[in-house]
Amino acid sequence: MADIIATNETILVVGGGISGMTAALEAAEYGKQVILVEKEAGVGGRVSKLYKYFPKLCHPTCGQEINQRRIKMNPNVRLMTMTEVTEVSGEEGNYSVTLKTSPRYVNNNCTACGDCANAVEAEFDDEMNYGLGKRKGAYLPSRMSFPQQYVLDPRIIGTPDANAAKEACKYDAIDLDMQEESTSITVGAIVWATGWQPYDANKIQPYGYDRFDNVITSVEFERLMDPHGPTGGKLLRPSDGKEAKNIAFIQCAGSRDRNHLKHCSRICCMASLKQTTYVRERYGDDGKSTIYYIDIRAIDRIDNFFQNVKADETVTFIKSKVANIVENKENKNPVLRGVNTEGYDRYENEHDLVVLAVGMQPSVPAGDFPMNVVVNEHGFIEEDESNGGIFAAGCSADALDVNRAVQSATASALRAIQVVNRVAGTEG
Amino acid sequence: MSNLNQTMVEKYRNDFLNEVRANVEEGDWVNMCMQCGVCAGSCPLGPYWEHPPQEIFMMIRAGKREEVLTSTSMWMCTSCYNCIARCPRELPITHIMHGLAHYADRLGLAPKEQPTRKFANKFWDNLTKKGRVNELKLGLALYFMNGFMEGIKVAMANQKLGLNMIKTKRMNPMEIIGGHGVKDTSGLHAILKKAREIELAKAEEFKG
Amino acid sequence: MADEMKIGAYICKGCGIGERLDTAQMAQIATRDAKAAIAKEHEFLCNADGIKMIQDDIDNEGVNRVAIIGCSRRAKVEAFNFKDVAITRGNIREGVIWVRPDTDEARETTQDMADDYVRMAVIEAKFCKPPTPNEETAYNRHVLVVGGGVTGMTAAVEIAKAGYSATIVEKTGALGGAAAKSWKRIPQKSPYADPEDTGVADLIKFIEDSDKITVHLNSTLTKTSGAPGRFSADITAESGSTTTENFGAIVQASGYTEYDANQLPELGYGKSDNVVTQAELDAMALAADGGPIKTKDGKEVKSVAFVQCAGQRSDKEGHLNYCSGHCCSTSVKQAMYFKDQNPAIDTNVIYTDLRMPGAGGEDFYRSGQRKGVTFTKGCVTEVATGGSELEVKFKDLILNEDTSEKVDLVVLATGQVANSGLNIDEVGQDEPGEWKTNPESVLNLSYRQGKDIPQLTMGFNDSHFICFPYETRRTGIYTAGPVRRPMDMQQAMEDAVGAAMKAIQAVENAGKGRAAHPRAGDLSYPQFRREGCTQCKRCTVECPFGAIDEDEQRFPQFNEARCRRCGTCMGACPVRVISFENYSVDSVGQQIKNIDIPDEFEEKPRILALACENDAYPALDMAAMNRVEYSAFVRVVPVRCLGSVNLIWITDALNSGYDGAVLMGCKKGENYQCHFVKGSEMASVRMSKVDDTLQSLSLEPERVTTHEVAITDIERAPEIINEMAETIEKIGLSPFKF
Amino acid sequence: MATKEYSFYPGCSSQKGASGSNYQVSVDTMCDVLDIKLNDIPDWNCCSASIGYAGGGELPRLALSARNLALSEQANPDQDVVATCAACWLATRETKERLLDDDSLMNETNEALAAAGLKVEAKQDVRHMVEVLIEDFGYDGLAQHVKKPLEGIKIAGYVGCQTNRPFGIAGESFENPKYLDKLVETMGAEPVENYDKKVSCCGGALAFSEPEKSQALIKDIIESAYDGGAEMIVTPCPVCQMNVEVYQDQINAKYKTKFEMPVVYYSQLMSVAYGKGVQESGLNGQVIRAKKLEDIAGK
Repeated sequence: MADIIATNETILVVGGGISGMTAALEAAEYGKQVILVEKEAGVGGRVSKLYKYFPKLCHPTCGQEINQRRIKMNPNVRLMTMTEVTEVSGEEGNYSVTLKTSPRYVNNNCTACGDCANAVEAEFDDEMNYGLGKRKGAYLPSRMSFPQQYVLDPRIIGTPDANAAKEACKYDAIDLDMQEESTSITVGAIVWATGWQPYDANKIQPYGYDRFDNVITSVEFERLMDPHGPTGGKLLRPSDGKEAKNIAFIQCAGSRDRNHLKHCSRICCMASLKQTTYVRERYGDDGKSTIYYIDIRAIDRIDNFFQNVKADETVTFIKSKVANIVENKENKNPVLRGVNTEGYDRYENEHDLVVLAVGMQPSVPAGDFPMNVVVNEHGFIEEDESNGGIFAAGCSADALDVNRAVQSATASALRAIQVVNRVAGTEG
Repeated sequence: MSNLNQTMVEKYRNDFLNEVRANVEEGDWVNMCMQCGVCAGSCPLGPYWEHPPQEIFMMIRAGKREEVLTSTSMWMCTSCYNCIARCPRELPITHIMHGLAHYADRLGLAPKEQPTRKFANKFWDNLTKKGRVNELKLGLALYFMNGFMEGIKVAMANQKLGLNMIKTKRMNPMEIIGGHGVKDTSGLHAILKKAREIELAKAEEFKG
Repeated sequence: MADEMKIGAYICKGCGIGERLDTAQMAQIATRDAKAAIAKEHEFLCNADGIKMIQDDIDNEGVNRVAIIGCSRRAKVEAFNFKDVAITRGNIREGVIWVRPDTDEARETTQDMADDYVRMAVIEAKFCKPPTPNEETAYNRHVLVVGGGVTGMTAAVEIAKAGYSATIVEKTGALGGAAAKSWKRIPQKSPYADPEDTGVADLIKFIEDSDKITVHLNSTLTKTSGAPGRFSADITAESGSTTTENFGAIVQASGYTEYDANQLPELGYGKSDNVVTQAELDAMALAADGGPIKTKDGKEVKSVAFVQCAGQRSDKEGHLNYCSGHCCSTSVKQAMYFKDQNPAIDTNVIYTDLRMPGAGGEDFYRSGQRKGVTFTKGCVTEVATGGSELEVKFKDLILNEDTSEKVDLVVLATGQVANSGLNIDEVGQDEPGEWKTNPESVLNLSYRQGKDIPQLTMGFNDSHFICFPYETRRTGIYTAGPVRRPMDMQQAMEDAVGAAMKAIQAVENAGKGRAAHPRAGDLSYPQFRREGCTQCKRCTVECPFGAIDEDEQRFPQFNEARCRRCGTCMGACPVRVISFENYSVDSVGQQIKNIDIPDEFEEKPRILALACENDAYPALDMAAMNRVEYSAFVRVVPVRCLGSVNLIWITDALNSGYDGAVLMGCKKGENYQCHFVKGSEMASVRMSKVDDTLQSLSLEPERVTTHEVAITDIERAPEIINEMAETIEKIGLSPFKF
Repeated sequence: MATKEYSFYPGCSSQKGASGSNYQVSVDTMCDVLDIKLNDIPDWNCCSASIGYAGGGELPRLALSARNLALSEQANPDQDVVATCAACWLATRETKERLLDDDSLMNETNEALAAAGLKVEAKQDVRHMVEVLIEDFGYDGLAQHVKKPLEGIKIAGYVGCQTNRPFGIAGESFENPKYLDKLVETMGAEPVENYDKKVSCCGGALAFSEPEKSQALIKDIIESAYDGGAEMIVTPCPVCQMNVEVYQDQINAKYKTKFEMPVVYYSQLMSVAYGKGVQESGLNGQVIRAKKLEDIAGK
């Protein structure tokens, strides 16, 4: 990585999800030098695993294609994948940052021809599908992967598979001797966009995610609809691969709950409303969706999306935090127990499949930031003078939907630009 | 209407929420409920609740004093702590239910014939008398709490149970005379008396 | 760079291409048929050695047009990145060998396919000049901010902090907008427990102290014209005096007007002074200055009910059919005004869904409850104003009963109505030379398509794109705050920063003649042969970005800095006088014409596929990665947007013996996904006219089809091609084979 | 000198001739093997369980447990307070935490205790015997003493409520705690996997006042143990033990069931596995004899 040119007029963007890409691109298209680091093998982040966006029901890959082209076309952006920030020191206008790059075992010669994957035997859980499917030990993380370069799973290094892959490659693209590299760079400002992860559903014990096959999470449900997903786009339930037609959506699964995440994750209501349209998309009037909620938070003008879903007679709303789930031993159907608090009705409802609308947890645990920033009790970075030239973007700053995350990222790009412009003395 | 009840009605007029906050164990928490109903769904005796906890909280906010305090609902609590464990807002629901029951009983509004109300009182009297529970007397008291004839019936119904317990040395007929207790009963009673006084004084001072 | 064109064609043999195809023959075709000066094969074109080979030819042989024949234009872009030359790509990997079976029967047709892609790439190169920025670029670091509320002030401050200057035009007599009339704001910092100072004073102070920000109060825009880098705005004061200033970009922060509560008589507004809106309550609190809040008749308020969604989230005539987002938090804030001053005051919030999202929202909600604010899930039906107290009648949705509450004061959470000016879909523009300022308009743009920014929905000037909230249909003009979408102050302030970012970016782009999103950095721009123009106006009307005006003689006036390079004008022009240096009627048309059309006896039909480069084309690429097969008879040409497709391409294709054509564009309609807004819409309208052409050639209508293809349609996109192949098999080859 | 000493709060049911006296017998035996010394809190009083609330207000009830803590601090300072009864443990630990959490409550309580010349600091940890076993000895440590593995017995671990909520043991989940199952395994017997009534309520004190309602709950608890193939139920709580064991004939009479499910304490399993006899293991205290255990104990 010797060829990285970075100065205190350079902006470092940490995280290659939609927020990080946006911040990097807005700054670069303005004319700044940007280094974009992503710890995974490619950019795209959380949204690249979604089937559709609310409320437009368009496909995230569409915007991803545009953003990836923007990166390809823009000489100001230097993308470093499989890279993490390990240390940050210095102050606004002059940070020295240590980066750790894990070996990809594949170099730029890779043409993404796929011969290595064919040669490799070993299979592992597919991260792209939250482990619902398998992928090879040499793999292209997704069809949209950028950089369009294969990766070798470190677990095959030292096994015959590794050599098989190397031999299969005609372009000398596989380098089994790659080592972890550490790089030190100087930058003037940092945009922190490490995003979020789904809350660990195993911790929501009353819902038995760890005990019942047919209780899954909302992010997993997105993969079921995806044509590249583990079921090729069919709504098949895990226990028996049968079509799930009567689906329960449980809101605030891990959010607004002192036992889990105290904050409201904002996106989950809209996500579940959106997912009821998936059920309709697949089954028409034969599908049945039931949403168990505390408050439906379909904010501002997208409230009309909620109104439309409400008008759909295949969708039922029950104001209730489900008390617990038990499994019908005969058919493995989850049975939901609780009370509808709008007029006290006790229910015991059986469904084919339960989708937990899991909450948004900041990817970086409060204690683990490699730099000093003000973090609130929920783990989000607060806007604060003392953060100096470090600015949070997207879901590092708050639980945000995609639109607001990109807004936040655009704003953080300006804040970073203000810093490096001061450094450059070009502020007027 | 009991004098105490009279005073309270006058003192809080129609601000039942504040009356609860002042006089009921953990009553301050009532307002933190967000009506998710997880408590109602989690209670083992749920189906027997005329008004489940979260509804009671709503009724308190709505000022339904009479309906709440005369309800049998709070007396359904088995102290299983399911509601507390699951409440997303950290409400000590079990304690609030105990507190409401206690307050209702103090005011003389609790349903006289509610069996748990009777038993809970017997239990308290039994344990405070000597500082330790006398299971035999408690058992008998329980049988006879609905009057002598009723008591005989219940006792007969439970005869086998009683004999079993005696046979396995898990009940001692001799407990009827003397039985277990603490040595320093006077000290214990002094403590309880003082605690009571402090509690009432505190409720007096409450200022929203 | 050299004026004389010199095309180099470079054919890659890697990724199995060498094994599957006769690349030597392809090299020959490149030089012999397509007239490339140089044609070279390489074992592995994208590696260092291959790149060097090409660079050497550029440096030493004077090659200035490079045709890369290998993988898709979406692959290895970083590698094939040569300065100051035009680059085209012939897609024989994803486009040919990956979608064709490796069998003897298939070999010939697969080779034909590859040969044609060589021809097309080289011909395209021939008609692509390396773009150079147009001369009329203007650089102006001065940004116009319309509106002096918190959003506008924040935008100006952030612009100044970035080193640019800003001018705020505010129609009222003071800065601060709605916030200045508020006592406190919803907290923006952890622990999100108490209302905060509005921060208005600090903003005003910064503005007063800054030498980069000027303010025009009691002023409006009476005319705004020009383009990014050279906007000119007439700023007219109440007095009537007008100053004209030039700007590089514009931020529109014209804010909102509170919904007119007089439309809610059932809620007692107008009948009793003690029924007020949230804005009015904040004014009362401001007056009370921390002391007890008093009703109009001077009585201290002892009990207050907040009615959420008053005239909102409702289909009733005159109501708002949306949620204003901030009102729940605002009511909690206002309830705290009372509780913090005197805990004994009874404050009840009556809501249907309590909407306080995010980390701060839930904390603030809890804080409100802790302070004793009560919340009732209910629907308010009426506020009775007869008695001494107000009676709020509502259905308690939890206790499931109709009930009522007596209070001293009722606060209605009415919503935000965007100050977005004219709806230009309803109010047309004055004819050229007949300009009239419209007092209803915010910007009074002189743009041919209308005086304000097109509205998206519900009167808001929002972007239509989830991934691109600052996508604007008026390049260099960015809306921020409640005019874009209903929002609270924190969001509005952040929104202002984002808009400021886009504004200074537009300034820089305009200065360098670069396109803005989504073709960011593109230097090409529409060039127009005036003498050929018939003044049909189609380009002016169809441009999704209102970039084209009309001059006095009704000729189109292209404003390059407003243009987003989608080519819709090029597709619209019936006389084909509009083109880009690197994308023109010819650069595509000649590719179509120059493929090899086998005569009818060969039984080899030809299908033209025009695919949107952002969705359909990637979908075909990914299909290839999955090795989905499709017909060897298709020739796929990526287009910037289906809107850029000129009918001539189809007619030429049919005339020159193609047997069918498929057009693949983005979703259109209300939830359109076309990133050039109307492109696919326009295309489908134009294609409806193609039937006439087909009739005139006495060809079957099935030979030309238009489809909406999403980037995820990896199975469907190939199917569309195969279906056309089947259709042709059914109806037979075209008679136009020569 | 014993390996471990604790300040012991026996609780009413453990007393001679009381409903949990056989529990106490087996606890003594178990502690003997593990070389645990239990120092009784002198003159301890009832905790009022969680049913004293009708007569006793908040502070009086807290004062009861506070008195025990105060006495413990006097007699057995720097020892953890250990209880075997779930209710005792819960009431005492709750009191400790609430006093430490709320200064005014602490002051008021001490004001009350002062009436008997007592003072409480509530510094000692308050633990359930099972916690002591798991945390201070560990499953391996407990396994070391096994002489007669309880082979071939399938046992349902019925955790119940108050040893599980709100505090719980060894950081296990409220919905599916595994410590009893692990103990059962450690003693060489076979636990019932996913026993789904593991943590449901037996009615607690309402077994007395609301027998019908409670017995309906108890019926499900036993039924699902049978469904899981259990031959006996093991529990850490005297209320659970009594409720689930002694009403079985009444339930049989009412629901026409044929329940005869022994319900024993973990300490009884351990005493037997540790090679002790029927008496020492308190098995003679079973209303429904645990024959399989008696056989092993008899060998």
